Order: sequence, then C-alpha cells, then structure tokens
Amino acid sequence: MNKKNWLLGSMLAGCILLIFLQLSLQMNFANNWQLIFWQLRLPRLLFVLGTGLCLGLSTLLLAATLRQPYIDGSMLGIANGAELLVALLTIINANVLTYRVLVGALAGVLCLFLLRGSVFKLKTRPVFMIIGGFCLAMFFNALTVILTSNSGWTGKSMGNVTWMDVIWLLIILVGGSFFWLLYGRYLPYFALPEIQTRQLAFPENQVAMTFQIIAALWLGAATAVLGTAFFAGVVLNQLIKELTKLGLVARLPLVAIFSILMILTADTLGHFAFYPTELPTNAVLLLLLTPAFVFLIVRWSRAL
Amino acid sequence: MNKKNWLLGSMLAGCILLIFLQLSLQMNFANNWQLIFWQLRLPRLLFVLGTGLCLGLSTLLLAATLRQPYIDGSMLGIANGAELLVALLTIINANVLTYRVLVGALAGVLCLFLLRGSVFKLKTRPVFMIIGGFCLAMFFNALTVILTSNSGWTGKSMGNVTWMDVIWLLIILVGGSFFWLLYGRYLPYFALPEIQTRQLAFPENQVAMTFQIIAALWLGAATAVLGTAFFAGVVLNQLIKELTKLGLVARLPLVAIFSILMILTADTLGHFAFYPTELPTNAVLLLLLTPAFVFLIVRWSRAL
Amino acid sequence: MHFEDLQADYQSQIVFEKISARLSTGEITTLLGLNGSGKSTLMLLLAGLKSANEGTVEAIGEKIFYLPQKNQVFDYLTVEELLTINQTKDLTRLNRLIELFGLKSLLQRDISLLSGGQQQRAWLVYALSQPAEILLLDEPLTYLDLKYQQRFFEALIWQQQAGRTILLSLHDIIFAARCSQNIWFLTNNKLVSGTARKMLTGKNLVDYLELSSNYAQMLLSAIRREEVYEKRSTTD
Amino acid sequence: MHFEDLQADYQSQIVFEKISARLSTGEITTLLGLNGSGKSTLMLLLAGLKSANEGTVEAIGEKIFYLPQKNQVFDYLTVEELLTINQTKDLTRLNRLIELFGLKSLLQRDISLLSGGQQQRAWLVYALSQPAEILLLDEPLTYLDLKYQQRFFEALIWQQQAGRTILLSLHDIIFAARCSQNIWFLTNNKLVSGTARKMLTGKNLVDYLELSSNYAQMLLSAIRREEVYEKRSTTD
Amino acid sequence: YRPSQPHRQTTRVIATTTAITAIMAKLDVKLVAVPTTTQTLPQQYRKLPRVGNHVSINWQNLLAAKPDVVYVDSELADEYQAKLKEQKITMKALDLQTYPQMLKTIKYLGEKYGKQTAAKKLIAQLQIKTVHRKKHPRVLILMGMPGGSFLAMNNKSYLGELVEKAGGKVVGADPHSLYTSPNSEKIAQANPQIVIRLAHAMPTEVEAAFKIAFQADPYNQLIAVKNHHVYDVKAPVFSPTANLQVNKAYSQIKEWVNQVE
Ligand SMILES: Nc1ncnc2c1ncn2[C@@H]1O[C@H](COP(=O)(O)OP(=O)(O)OP(=O)(O)O)[C@@H](O)[C@H]1O
Ligand SMILES: Nc1ncnc2c1ncn2[C@@H]1O[C@H](COP(=O)(O)OP(=O)(O)OP(=O)(O)O)[C@@H](O)[C@H]1O
Ligand SMILES: [Mg+2]
Ligand SMILES: [Mg+2]
Repeated sequence: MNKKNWLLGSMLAGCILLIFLQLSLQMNFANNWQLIFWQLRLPRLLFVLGTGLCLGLSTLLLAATLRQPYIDGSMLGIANGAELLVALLTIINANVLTYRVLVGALAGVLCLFLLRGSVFKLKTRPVFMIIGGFCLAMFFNALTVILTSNSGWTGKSMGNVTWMDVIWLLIILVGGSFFWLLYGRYLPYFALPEIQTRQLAFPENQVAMTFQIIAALWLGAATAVLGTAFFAGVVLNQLIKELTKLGLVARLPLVAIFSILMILTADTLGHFAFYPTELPTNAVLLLLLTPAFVFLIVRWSRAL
Repeated sequence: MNKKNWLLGSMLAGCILLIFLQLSLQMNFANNWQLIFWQLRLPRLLFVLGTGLCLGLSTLLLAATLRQPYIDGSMLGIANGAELLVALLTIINANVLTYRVLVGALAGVLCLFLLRGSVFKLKTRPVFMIIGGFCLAMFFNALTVILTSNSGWTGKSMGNVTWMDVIWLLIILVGGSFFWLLYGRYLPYFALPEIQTRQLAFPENQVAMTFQIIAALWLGAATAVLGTAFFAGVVLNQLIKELTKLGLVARLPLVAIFSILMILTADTLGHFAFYPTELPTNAVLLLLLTPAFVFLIVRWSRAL
Repeated sequence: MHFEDLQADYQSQIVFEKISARLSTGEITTLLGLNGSGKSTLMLLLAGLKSANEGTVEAIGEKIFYLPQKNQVFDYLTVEELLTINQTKDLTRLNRLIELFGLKSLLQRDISLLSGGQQQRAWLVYALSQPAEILLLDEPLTYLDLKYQQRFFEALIWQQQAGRTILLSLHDIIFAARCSQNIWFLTNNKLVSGTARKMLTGKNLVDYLELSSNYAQMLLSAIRREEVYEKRSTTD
Repeated sequence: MHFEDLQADYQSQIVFEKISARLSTGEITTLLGLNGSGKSTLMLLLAGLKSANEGTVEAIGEKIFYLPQKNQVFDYLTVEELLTINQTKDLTRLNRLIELFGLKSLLQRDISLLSGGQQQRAWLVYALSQPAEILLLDEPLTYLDLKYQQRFFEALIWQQQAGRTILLSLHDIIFAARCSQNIWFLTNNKLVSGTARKMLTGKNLVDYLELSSNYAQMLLSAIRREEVYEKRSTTD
Repeated sequence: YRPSQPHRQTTRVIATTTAITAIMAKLDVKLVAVPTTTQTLPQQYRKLPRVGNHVSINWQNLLAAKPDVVYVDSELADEYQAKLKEQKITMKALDLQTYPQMLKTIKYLGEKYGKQTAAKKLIAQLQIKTVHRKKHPRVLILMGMPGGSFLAMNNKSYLGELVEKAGGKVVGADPHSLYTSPNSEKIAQANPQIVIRLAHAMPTEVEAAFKIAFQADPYNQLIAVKNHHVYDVKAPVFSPTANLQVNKAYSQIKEWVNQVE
C-alpha cells in the first residue's frame, strides 16, 4: 500500500509542522515565556492532539458497531448531551468546571445508554437511529442554548484548557484504549451484516457495547472543551474511507492522524489567524472541512 | 387501505380543530378584533398551512429524486442558504424584507444549483451528498449567526407574517404545482435505481431537476419566515413512510396533511402556550417532533 | 444491432478488448462465459449504461432494455406499483405475463419482503413488459424454481415469436441449448459467436468455459437426449 | 440435529406449520421447494436466526452456520479481509478452498466491486471455512459458472468426507441428485424427507415442485443417464 | 487635579469589557490590561496590552500581564473559571445587566480599590429622578438584529427600567424574560404610544429594516406610528445593558414620554 504510506507520511509531516507552529508562533521570548509555554501552549497542544484522536476514532467505533457509516456522536446527541450536562452542573456548582472533561465523558456514556435503551433497539430500521439521534441532539442543543442564553458558538475555546483537563483526557484515553485492546480483534467483524456476525463465535452485543462506551467516553471528554462540532467526525472518517477505499482496521491509523491534523490546523488557525482574537476551534474546524471537502469533491468529480 | 383512510381522516380532523383554535383562542371581541382577525390571524393561519405543505412535500421530492430517504433541504443547506440570503439582502437593502418569501424561494433555487454543480454530481457516492450538504448548511448557518449576531432561534416568528408573504407563498405554491402536474406521473419512477430509470422513456434529468427546483422554491419560501427547522422534513416524511409502509405516490397526501398538522400544532403551541409570549415556531416544531418520535419508537420496539 | 472492436475497463483494468458481433434480430442469443469474463459489462455497454473505451455499438432506432443481475428498489414498492412504472399500452401482454409468472396473489406485497424467487419473477415480468425491441437479460434464472424456469422459457419463446430480439446471459447450458438460436462465448480477449448447434461442442465448452472434457461430454449428451426427447414428445 | 412441529410466520402470515425432520449427521441433504415455500425461512429457524412460533429445534453441541441467499458487506472489505474474519486454526482447509475457488488473484480486491459469481465464490469459501459442524447453504449455486459449480461439488464431497453435515437449498435437481444422500421437499404444510433415490420420483416432482410430468420425466432420465455415465467414467 | 490617593494600588487588575473599563476609568483604578475593542477606550488605558474581549480571551497576553484579578461579564463567567483558578488568578464577574446593578457594581469597585469618594461622586452623577405621572404612556421597546428580525424588551431590561422611571409603561413584552419574540397581536392590542427601536449592531441597516417592518400590519396601525412617536436609538448612548451614558439616555426617554403626556 504505497498510497497509504505516502498519505500517512505527509499527514504526519503536517502534524509536526503544526505542532512546531503552535508552540512557537507569536511567542515573545523576552517576556516570561516559560510560563506561557508550560501553562498555555503545552496543555493546549496536548489536549488538541487528544481531541483529534477522540473525535476521529469515536466516530469510527460508533459507525462500525452501528453499521451506519454516516453516523457520528454529534448526530446521535452524545456531544450535545455532554455539553448540556457540563453547562447544567456548572450552574448548580461552578466547581464542576475543574472536572469538566470527566463530566463530559460520563455524560457521553449516559447519553449512550439513553440511546441504547431507545433508538438503538430499532437496529433493523437505521433511519430511526439517525432521526432519533438527531432529534435528541437538537433537543439537547435547544436546552443548552436556553440554559446558557448564548448561541453555543461563543466562549468555547481551546485557550481555556487546563492541566487538569489534559490529565483527565489522558486517563480517559488510556482507559478506553485498554478496553479496545481487549476486543480490538473483533472490530473487523462489524463489516459483516448482523445475520452473519450472530453466527460467529464472539459476544457481539458485549463487544459492540464496549466499543460504543469507549466512543461515548472519548467524544464526551473532547466535547466538554471543544464544544460540539456537528458532522466533523463523519466527514473526517468518510473522507479517509473514500479516498483510500481501505477497510476498517486498515484505515484506522489514517483516520486518527487525519483527525489530529485537521483539529491541529483548526486550532492553529483559530489561535493565530486573527491574533490576538481567538476563534472557536469547533467553528473553524467546520469551516475548514467545507473547503477541504469541496476540494476533494472537485478532484473526484473530475476522476469519475 | 383502511388504515390509510383512517389516518388521513383523523389528521384532517386534527387540522380542522387546530384551525378553529388558531382563529379563536385568546380573541378579545371587545377590542378591534377585526384588525387582529384579518391582519394577523388569517394571514398567519394561511401561511402556516402553506408552510406545512412546503416542508413536507419539498422533502418528499428531494428525497425521491436523490434516492436518499434521509435527506431534506435543511440538511443540504437550502434552508440555511435561504435564511442567509434574506438576512444579507435585508442588511444591504431593507426593502427586501417585504419580499422575503420570494427572496427565500429564489435563494433556495440558487443553493440548489450550487449543489447540483457540486455534490449532486457525485450521485454514485451518496455519502458525499449528505456530508457536503450538511457542511454547506453549517457554513451558511455560521455566516448567518455571525451576520445577525444571534443564535438563529430568536426573532423568527410566524407572528409577523404579512399578507404580502401569504400572496407570494401562494404564487410560489401554485407555480410549483403547475410544474408538478406536468411531470407528476414520473414521480414513482424514482423508486427504481438509476440503472433502471435511465432505460425508461422519460427525461430523467430534466424531471429530477424540475422536482428539485419545486422543492427548493417551496422550502426557501417557507424558511424565509419559519427559519430553518433541521431534520423536520425527514422526520415528517419517514414517520409516515414507516408507519404506513406505503409507496411514494400513495403516501403523498398523508405526508402533506401530517406536515400541516404538525406545523399547525407547533404554531398553535408557540402562539398560545405562554401567551402573550411567542415561542419560535421552528423550535417548537423540533421539540414537538422529539416526543412524537419517542412515542412511535416505543410503539414500534414493542411490535418488533 | 451490432458492435465492433469494443473495449471496456474498470479503473483502467481492462475487462475485454476488440470484441465484435451482431445480435440477430428476432432471435434468442445466449451469452456464455466464465465468472468475471465480462458478460454483465458487455450488456451494460450494449444498453448504453456504461461507455466503451473504444469501439462502437450500433442499434439504430431500436429500443434496448437491460435487466441487471441484482435488482433493488429505493422505497416501499409493491409489485403492482413496480409494474405500473412505464406501463405500456400492451395491457394484454402484461396481464398474460402476470398470469404466467404467478404474480396475481403477490401484486399488493412489498417487493423487498418477498422471497428471492418471488422477487426475481416480479423483475422478469417488469422487464418483459417493457416496450423495447431488444431485451438484455442478465442471468434471468437466478433464484427461480424449476416451475418458473419453465414458465420463463415459455415467455421467451412467446416473446421471440412476437418479434423481439433477446440476449440472455446464463450458466445453464441445457437451458441455453433449449431456448436459443445463437450462442456467444465471451473471454477477455475474444467473443466467438455462431448458431447454437455449431457452437455447443465439447471443444468450445472446454476452451471457453474451462469444463473438464468429461463434464462437457455429459452436458452435450444431456442436450442431445433432450432434443430427441422433445421431438418424441411433440410427435406423441 | 432435528426439529419437530415447527411453525414460522412473518407478521402473522404463516409460512409453514407442523413440519418435522432429522438432518442426517455427516450427510448432504438438499432442500427442494417452490419459490416462497419457505426454504430460506426454515434455514433461518434452524440456525437460530429467527424464532419459531411453535415447535422445537434441537442441535445439541453442534455449531451451525447459515449462508444466506443474498449477501452484502457494510464497509470496504477485501476478499482477504473477509476470509480473516473468524479465521479458524484450519489454515490448510482455508488455503485449499481459496485454491479450489480461484480466489488467489482476487484476494486484494474489494468484494463489492467483483462480478456476481466472483462474489459468490468468496462467500462460499467464507462459509466453508467456518468452524461449524453443520452448514446450511441457501442456493449456493447462485451466479456460479459451470466450472465453479463443479468445484463447489468437489468441495461439498470433500467436506462431507471430513465429517460435516450439510443442508443445501437448490433448484437444480440434477445437481441435487449428484451430491446429496437425502432430499427434503418443502411445501407450506408439509416437509417430506427420504433418501435421494427414494425421493426423486416423477410423482414427487409433479406434486411438490409442480412440474409438468413430461418435464419431470425428462429430468429424471437425465439423472439416470448421468448416474450411468458416472459409473462408466469411474470404471473407465 | 487628581483625587488624593489614600494608598497605592498594589493589585494588578484587568478589565475585559468596555463598560467595565469605562467605570474603572471614572474611578481611576489602575489597570494592567484592557479589552480588544473597536470602541474608543479612555485615554489613560489606550497604550495598555489588549487581552481580547469577553467572548474570546487572549490568554497569552492575559498571563503576560500577570494579573491578580480579572473582571469579566457576568453572562460569560464560567468558561474562564477553571483556567484562571489553575493560574491562581481571582476572577470576578461584574453585573451590569440593569441600572441598579450597575450602581451596586460601582459601589463595590469603589470600596474594593479605596476609591469610595470617586465612586460616590460617580453614583451621584448617575442618579436619575423617577417621574411620577397619573397617566403612564404605553411604550414598546424593540431590539433589532442585522438581518431583519427583532425582539421585544420587557420592563426589567435596562431600557425598560428607564422607561418606567420616566413614567412610561412598557408594553408588548413578556414580563418574565428580558428579550422575547414580539407577539404582534399583543402589540396590536396594547397599541403603544411610543416605540423605541434599539439597534443591537449595524445601526444603519437595522434602522432601515425597522422602517420596512413598520409599514406592515399591525405596526402601521399603532398610535405611535400615526403620531410619529417612533425613535431609533443606538450605541454608545443606548445599549441592551447598562452603561455610564445613562443620564443622556434617560433624559432623552423622559423627553419622549413627556411629549405624549
Ligand atoms: N464496478 C466494478 N469495479 C471494478 N471492477 C469490476 C466492477 N464490476 C466488475 N468488475 C470486474 O470486471 C470483470 C467483469 O465483470 P462482469 O460483472 O462483467 O463479469 P460477468 O461475466 O458478468 O461475471 P458473472 O458471471 O460472475 O456475473 C470482473 O473481473 C470483475 O471483477
Ligand atoms: N421479511 C419477510 N416479510 C414478510 N414475508 C416474508 C419475508 N421473507 C419471506 N417472506 C414470505 O415468506 C414466504 C417464504 O419465504 P422464503 O424466503 O423462506 O421462501 P424460499 O422457499 O426461500 O423461496 P425462494 O426459493 O424464492 O428463495 C414467502 O411467501 C415470502 O413472500
Ligand atoms: Mg454478470
Ligand atoms: Mg430462499
């Protein structure tokens, strides 16, 4: 797979370049730069890397286990649910903010169980899953808008990342990975229809649930800081899927690195494009995915 | 089809009840009620009825011609595009406000051609259509939010419908219907895959475009006043589809009347639930569809 | 209808090159070939549903209809709704086809909830009722039970006599021998054609379908017996 | 494995009722029946993929694998990726199957971009390499060319000799006669079973498959000739 | 002349909104950084580092200024809390939603930085006298957004308060929430005698949109329109939340109410 390695390589190179930019741009080395490096740049960078991983892979897991390629956690209401719970708890007790990543992750899992108890039961009717999930998302979104009396765009910025956020994200990433390792070998099974997998000697229900919990944890954790980025997960995954036409496991590293690359780019732009004004990273990410997408469309429609 | 007639009948009855409520609730016959009836209630009611028709049927047409059951104009960016253009032109020249329904309709068509020139070209890859459309929608939405410095929910109300709005909506509805009559008999063809329809003696491309233009006109016109109601079109259509399991043409009247019923309900609630406070009809519609949806899910998951 | 020097590819992977033939008007022709030899691709080209890299297809003034190997629908669609799409004026033919393929009791059923063979019967009636002079049917026997294979055979003969030109792709040589006047063998660099009698030889079966010569002989003798048998049963 | 008084329905539309039979261990059984008689439904029930309204299925300690009539995948999936799913330790068998079904050159290809027959070959290898004692194969010959129908026959015999129990649903009576020890005829209120020799009679074909008696006779004589022919070719 | 200072201010203070900055200027509190804004800031702060605005903080500049306390808008306080806490910086939300809240805030800041005198003086300057009337002219207050939509403000909003103090009665709005979608029926029935139309942003465009909307029913039927008592207002004198220009705004409103009575 030459093309795959080439893609991986160039995306990695892009990431490294962006990491360098993130750490060095607009850095004034005269004036207590250590503080800024250790307290602002480094935690932010680490969180952005983690967020990329979370966003890309949570979508991969959800889409695979649900056998719905065009679904991600934002469309199922998991992201909005996490946002809502963080907002709600903060109003009750402002100290919650310190643990927002943990709260977001748990809220994500809560939403997941809500979904599993309702729409996921209609596996045979995927349309309901999509519609039901989106309704839930819009519902949570409306509540958040009412609760915070703002548009949901403002104020979410990666600039607010604390070391506490980074540590919790790391814990949740490592925890999730552990369970992934446990069941990872079953992931490719989900390319088959259920009538096939039900006959294979593996506990499909349990495996699917585990993967979905990992996905919800990761997405919720990332969302608590990033805010909801509608459809970003699907776009990231499907671009890689259609560009490489690789199977589930084969495209896993590509999805991960591409998500990291895009969020790094979004955050770097959000941070420095109108310096000193910050733009919300999730908004920039969406704006960024549009042209990326248009570019690819043009390329592809020529190739057809 | 006993069930179908029963459904139709009960929904019609619901509509009539709601029309009566809309016109009579909170009506103070002591105080210039003629003005309120003729200048406020009646145009509003007529516009709501037209909006229901537009929302339900535009989705039916788009979904059919694109062979994508889970797509509606809001997901393709047509609704947000109409909203954006109305907002933009109003800022440039406030007179546009008088003709917002016309402007919305034209903006819808503009968006459609934008889509047809880009994402629709990738017919063979439906995922791109969904993703591309949604990216566009989010893009337009972000621009509108920035432009109007609000969240998009506030301020949109069916309460400020003018007779001018009603007349334009009527013109657009009648104009669209004319073209529909011209090509209506081809609508069921779209239940077949393209490899089949390309062999039938009918100008598929032209028919599909005409239907899509009708859909864009209608959706844009309705959106100019209602605002975007994400996913409402899909929910309305899919609920009827899955509830009745009827084909395209057979469920057409059901979709129309159900959409009218739901928007009437939403507007009646928005208007009178917290009278004199108005709730935005599009927000109420979404909140309304969630429980309606949950109710149906519960019913269905028991039946499985 | 005829074509010359056709070449087709997928993502510049060539399927076949420089193949030429003429489809005899008013006759039944069967296209035989190994899996992946390009039968479906050739039919797509002939129906104008895929464009050829090179070569030309000429079918002046003749309407062509192609029924794919696998069929699906995009909405709830009853058998009746399917059959009213692009309905011809020839209601007699349609009704006789419905009768022949036993669709009467299935008309109100949703296509995607039928059994494999029931679905295929609906698609066959749909295809045969199309107002096209040339029919290209890709593996029409798929999922059909023997009873309806026989009915399909009857429909073919009837349609041929009504003046239609039919190209079938099949893997059932006995059926091919029974129904078709002409046989085409397709491989990735050759298309050889001729009358059924001339083409169905042991050598051809071995060369083009890669059968063992034993198996080829057995099939041929079955064909011969069937011919004898049919003659006898018609003279009875 | 055996079942008793089975009844199945879809939306309370009964498919069959009160049918019972025993699947002979280590033998090949062919399930014959008209389109819509419930062959696929019966297989779903036996594999535990659909629950019966009434009746019981007993298969103590035996793993069952069902290969549906129509198969699809939910992602890009190469043939190789498909075959590594649930891979058994029995790599020898897998490799021999890959060889037998000519999949070597297709291993890196995406399944959904293969021709109908190529796809079916991949699914057959997938099914045959499953670690199950009992295989239920629903119309396995679909889309296969004659060469690979022959290969499939070889694989069946090999697998039977390796001790597996196999239930096929087919519409090809000659193939059924060639490969199976037992025949089941399914209609919506009856399942009759017996050895192939006993079951393949003109009367049964007419009664259960609704063939004309002429056609039934012709098929039976073809089967008889083939038997004679095979004996001769083995004694050759 | 500079007011006498009892002791030197030692805490390093940052303001993140223009309204807070304006108050700080009047109190002569020393700031170490100010918000990034297009509006003109008080003379003495113009050379200070900019730390973004209340919606988007520039953390680098903020940390570099080494603040002890950061004043933010009460609406958007939460987002910054965790980060400031981790840096051991005090964050304080200042409420300027309404007129009395603003006075409280000024008093609080005066005490906090030993500028009681200045605070008292400022508060005295900002005093407005309630007008008592027998008849309360009905006033409708609308806030227009670019793009043509607008909201009705109630009597608890900053402008609503001023109107009621001036002896007017705010009509056509929901008493329970500061801004709501206008209910045209309610407005038609209330039939306001005065309409005040505030531009939230882009005043020229919003004014033009208001004009068009007021040509349609029910607005063109209102007494206020027939008698030409419709007024377009904008920043810096008028704004959705309280600011130091309250006197100007109030006397203007009083004048309008007087006309009707
Ligand atoms: N969409 C596609 N993309 C890439 N390759 C394809 C595609 N469709 C078919 N092919 C390849 O083209 C060749 C011819 O395929 P085609 O479907 O025409 O064969 P066929 O003769 O109809 O086979 P079968 O008897 O199995 O139906 C095969 O090698 C197949 O793998
Ligand atoms: N999902 C379904 N919903 C409703 N009815 C169904 C469904 N699947 C099958 N049926 C009906 O049940 C009956 C048996 O179907 P089944 O698929 O088992 O038949 P079969 O014997 O396998 O036929 P074939 O030879 O055509 O494959 C048929 O009448 C069919 O129409
Ligand atoms: Mg083929
Ligand atoms: Mg079957």
